[in-house]
Amino acid sequence: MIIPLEHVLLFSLILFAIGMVGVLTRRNAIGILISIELLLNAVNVNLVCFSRVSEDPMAGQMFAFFVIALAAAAAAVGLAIVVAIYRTRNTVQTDEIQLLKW
Amino acid sequence: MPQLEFLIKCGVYGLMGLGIIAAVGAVLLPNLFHAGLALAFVLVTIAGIFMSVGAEFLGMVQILLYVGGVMTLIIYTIMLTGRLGAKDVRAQNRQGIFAAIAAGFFVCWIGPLILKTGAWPQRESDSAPPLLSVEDLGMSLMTEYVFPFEVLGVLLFAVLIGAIVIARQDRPS
Amino acid sequence: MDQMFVNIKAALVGLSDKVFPDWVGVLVSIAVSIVAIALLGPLIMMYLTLIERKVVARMQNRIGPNRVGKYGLLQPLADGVKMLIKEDIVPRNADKVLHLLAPILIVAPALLVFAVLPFGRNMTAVDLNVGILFFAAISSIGTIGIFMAAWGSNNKFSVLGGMRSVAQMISYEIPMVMSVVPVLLAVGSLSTNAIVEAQADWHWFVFTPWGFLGCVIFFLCGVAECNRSPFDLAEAESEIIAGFHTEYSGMKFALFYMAEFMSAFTISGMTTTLFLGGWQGPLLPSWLWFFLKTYGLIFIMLWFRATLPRLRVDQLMALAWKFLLPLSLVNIVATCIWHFLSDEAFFTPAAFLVPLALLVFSYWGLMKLNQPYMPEKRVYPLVD
Amino acid sequence: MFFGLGILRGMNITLMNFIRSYTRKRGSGEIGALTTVQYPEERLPEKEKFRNFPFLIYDDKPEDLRCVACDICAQDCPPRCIYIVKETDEAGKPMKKPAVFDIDFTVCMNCGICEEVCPFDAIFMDHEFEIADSDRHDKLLYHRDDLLKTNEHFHKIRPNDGREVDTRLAEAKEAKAKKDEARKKAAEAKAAAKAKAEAEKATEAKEDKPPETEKESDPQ
Amino acid sequence: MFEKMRVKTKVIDSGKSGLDTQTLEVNVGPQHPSTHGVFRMTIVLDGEVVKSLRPVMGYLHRNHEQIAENITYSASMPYTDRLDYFNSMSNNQAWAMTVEQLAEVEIPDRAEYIRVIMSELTRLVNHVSVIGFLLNDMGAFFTPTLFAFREREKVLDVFEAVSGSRMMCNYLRFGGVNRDLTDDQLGQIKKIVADFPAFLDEFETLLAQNEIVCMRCQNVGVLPAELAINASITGPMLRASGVNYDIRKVDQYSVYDRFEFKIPLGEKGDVYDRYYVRMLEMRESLKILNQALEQIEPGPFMAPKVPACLKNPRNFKPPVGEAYGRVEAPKGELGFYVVSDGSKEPWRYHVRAPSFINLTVLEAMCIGYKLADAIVILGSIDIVLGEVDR
Repeated sequence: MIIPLEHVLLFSLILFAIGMVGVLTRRNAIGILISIELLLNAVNVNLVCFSRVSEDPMAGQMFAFFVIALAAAAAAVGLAIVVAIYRTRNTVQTDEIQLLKW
Repeated sequence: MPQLEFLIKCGVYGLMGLGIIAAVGAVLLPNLFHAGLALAFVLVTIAGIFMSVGAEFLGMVQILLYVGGVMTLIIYTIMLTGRLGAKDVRAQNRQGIFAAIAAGFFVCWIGPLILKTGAWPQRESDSAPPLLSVEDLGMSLMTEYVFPFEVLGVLLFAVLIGAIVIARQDRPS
Repeated sequence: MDQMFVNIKAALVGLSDKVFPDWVGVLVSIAVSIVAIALLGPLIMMYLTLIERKVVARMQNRIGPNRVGKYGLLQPLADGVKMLIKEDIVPRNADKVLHLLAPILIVAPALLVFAVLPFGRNMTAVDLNVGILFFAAISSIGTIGIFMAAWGSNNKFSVLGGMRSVAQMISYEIPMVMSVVPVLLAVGSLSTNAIVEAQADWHWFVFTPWGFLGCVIFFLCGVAECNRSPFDLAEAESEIIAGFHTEYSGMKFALFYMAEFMSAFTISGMTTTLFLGGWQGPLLPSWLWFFLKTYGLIFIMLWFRATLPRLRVDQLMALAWKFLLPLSLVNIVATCIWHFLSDEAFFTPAAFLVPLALLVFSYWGLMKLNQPYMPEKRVYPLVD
Repeated sequence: MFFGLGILRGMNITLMNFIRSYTRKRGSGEIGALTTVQYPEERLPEKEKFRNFPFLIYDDKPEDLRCVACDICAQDCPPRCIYIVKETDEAGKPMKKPAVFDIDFTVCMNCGICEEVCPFDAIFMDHEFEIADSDRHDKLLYHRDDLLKTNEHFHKIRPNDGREVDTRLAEAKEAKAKKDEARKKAAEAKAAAKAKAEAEKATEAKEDKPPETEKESDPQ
Repeated sequence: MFEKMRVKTKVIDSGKSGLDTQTLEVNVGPQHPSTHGVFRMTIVLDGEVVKSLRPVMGYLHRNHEQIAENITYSASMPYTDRLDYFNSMSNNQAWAMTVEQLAEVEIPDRAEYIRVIMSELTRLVNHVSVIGFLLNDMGAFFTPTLFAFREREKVLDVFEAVSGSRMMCNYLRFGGVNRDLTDDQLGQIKKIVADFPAFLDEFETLLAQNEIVCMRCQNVGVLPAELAINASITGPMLRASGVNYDIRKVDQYSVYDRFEFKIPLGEKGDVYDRYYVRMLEMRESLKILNQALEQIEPGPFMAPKVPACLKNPRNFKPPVGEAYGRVEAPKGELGFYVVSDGSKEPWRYHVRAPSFINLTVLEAMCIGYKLADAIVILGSIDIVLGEVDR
């Protein structure tokens, strides 16, 4: 490994923290989705770096591969919902979408 | 070639630094379009880190899938939902302080844990495991991980149809 | 003669080894490759504009630029100077940041792809073993640049053009990647060098049925990817003025222009690598073969531009989703049959005919399915 | 019969044009030949009947130009771009020569009507078309001296028109000359007849009243 | 504290789906690469589909009819060249025929034949250029246009040799033509007519069966026959909708009754029919030209100045009355309506411009099609702004 494992883990930790802040503070639904992508990518970095140092390198990369695919799926459905909401509520601000049934 | 090692190390640390700055940008920028582009930059830096660690295939898939696919989706939605960057709309709600405290607590708790545990399964000492080539990934995908691969296929198919049905404009009902 | 450029590079590295410590040699070799590509890209682009104007002119019974320089050879320089002098206008309430970043984000991928093109025997800048995937990934980044250009210029026409061209780029990316899969099946590796080596002594993939169809699909999708002739919807002058680069002028517009022509070269280069045997060729040096084949394909692109009218938006999408994508999937099946039937000999007749029959049948079937787009025969009565 | 055939046939046409542009001679008018004429160096052959802006014609000296300032062309010119002022001799009597003859080339649409209606063959359409200029108002307003051109120039650009006009003028001159002599002869005959009549009257008057004869001087 | 955070939500009637891409009003023209001159269309787009289209004209209005009422009859002949500047010979012929009808002037046969030859040559030039521009709007980067212009140059050289100017011919006079056709000019015309079919075949193989052209043109901008008749459309557009109406056959004016030629009719009246009907019309014109070139024989090319009004061409005062002469111009029925009060200038002078009237159905044809189709449909109507705005 070119750089010691701890540094990469710290990097992904900070990335995860930033993503968490984003999810909690963003008012715009798409902003939240962007932060969720950040979280998933932080996790991916961990997986890949661990696969580099573990006995079974295949597991880490495969897991990261599946995480990327699923993130794409999540983003697709999430954004479809956002578009549907925008069409009916004419807004994507999360704190304006509170009624369970309209 | 220790000097080259040093150069690559600088490169990787540089990438990480840029990644963090871009991530902060993605979270805090008021104009959503700029936030989306900052996220694209984060994804490219992470692909760079993957490649520096030797997972070239994964880095390329990351760029192809994330930057090519998901980013386009995000920007399309931003364009469709139009009224972005409207100055009066506050981008962040008032939970800023609480979120910062929570994240800070999280980092201060986990960070030292990482640093304290010295004995990571360091295989570095004896022999660096052979770089995974695309053939091994392909073979394992088809042999060891074939079940999740097929389930993933079915799932993506369902997502495809679901997204279209949800976002369709001329709803028959 | 064949290894001319490789020897030059080796000499340079040797020169630096004499003076500097050994690790600097590695840096120098990287630097030489980078400088070569950084010069090659714009140079090719400049003279591609001239070649295009001369060839299209000859097809229209006129001569084309011959005033600036001997046969118009200095015309690209004149164009370059003109672009530099032109004032660079930014619309008032446009998004300055996006407006500035967009051309950069479109030119960078176009230039990056040169790294993976095998110009000659061991003359590939970076021999990645995920070469083709690198090509697909980098060419998908260009989409974001078009988004930024469309959204940054804050003008009705450019948003319309931006939406159209992004939809086109995405729907042609998938058949393009799918049409590369048969080559990977036949070669078994993603690296561009391995692909070219596998096509030694006339084993070019274009002579196999699936190879020919794959080449046609890949080339068509490539032409659509860089917004050229029959698919140049994004900058359809006759409709929305110039699509996403309406609000650009001066050097930024020249960057868009450069990106288009460089991606035209890379698409032709990649088609030669994948299907026409890259730099494989009997007598001439390897890099000359590569350039001959690539410029042959570029001639075809110019030929398209001089002859074919433009497709409409919905026909464009229909062609990609309902015609090219199913065809490329069937092409993968045909490659498996070919692989299964051909017992090591490249040109076994059985392995040639069965996939050919399958492909011709599927082509005919798809034509029947897309009936509304087929030209209908008309009878014109001549009455008194 | 299959989807791409029409496109291929169309592309074959442009390819043929591309190849023929090298094989066939430039400007030969065949299907594939090039048609470019490198303008400043090569020029298309000029047609005799080509008409561009008018010019006034004079035979030998620029002063006695054919135009007699009859103002017919000015009235008949559709866009009214000709302005004529007659020349007046010292006594203030207008002469048959234009002092001012302006044609505004920005207004003239070179339709050639002035050439047709001019009874004195004084104005013709020129072949000179490179008259672009920097200023519209005074540079392109041609005055009398800028419009003057010799008869040789007319013959050079329009040979058989020139010949035809010259023959017509020559006949007109002879006809006029003959008419003059006829008139002169008739005048002399009339004068002579009158003189004879005077003479007889004078003789018989002399017999009855001698002094009148000395007054009359014989008409020359 | 949390109360403040709660933002009142606005309930929107969810009947109208929130996200109908708001209709986009786009201004195509007057300064636009493909509107054949200064013509503006205000198009309301819903996404790509044209919702409504409002043509805006008048940018090239030069007060042609008022000018004609202040100058003499023969002085307005050069102005008719500027109406439809693509075919000045048929404009001249229409104006000459109107005044000859007013002043009952007989024209010698040779002048009639020269007029027929010249107007058929302009028909060739016009149709070829129109198809070139139509393909240019569809994106075929100037190749068909330049092929068309290569042939057009030859015909324009003949016009220049005969009349003195390539486009602004001003060649016809009341009672005949300005100058006679010399033999080598006739030879030149024979040569052009001889090798025109070869060019037409090349043009047809380039375009007629081209799949992209068919996809872009077939079933686009359909003009039903009865709408065409009600909107008094004339020319190739009318015949493309299947209505058999050609003034050369209806009026049998000039010497057209001595030639036998056919009239091509379309069936659906879409852009492809309008394109192909023009191709077939060109072949018919070639037939007429061949027959005319055989039947022409030497003779006077200008009527002897017998009738009272033509005694002295300068003060040509036609008798009081009105006249309407019409001609099958390449764009449709070009008519001149003139009312004379016996003086040197016409009292009332009006031009029935085919392009202007053919434009009225542009909106009816474009609704429901895409923006790219609207441009192609405009191209297929074949308008020239000089004639539309007069």
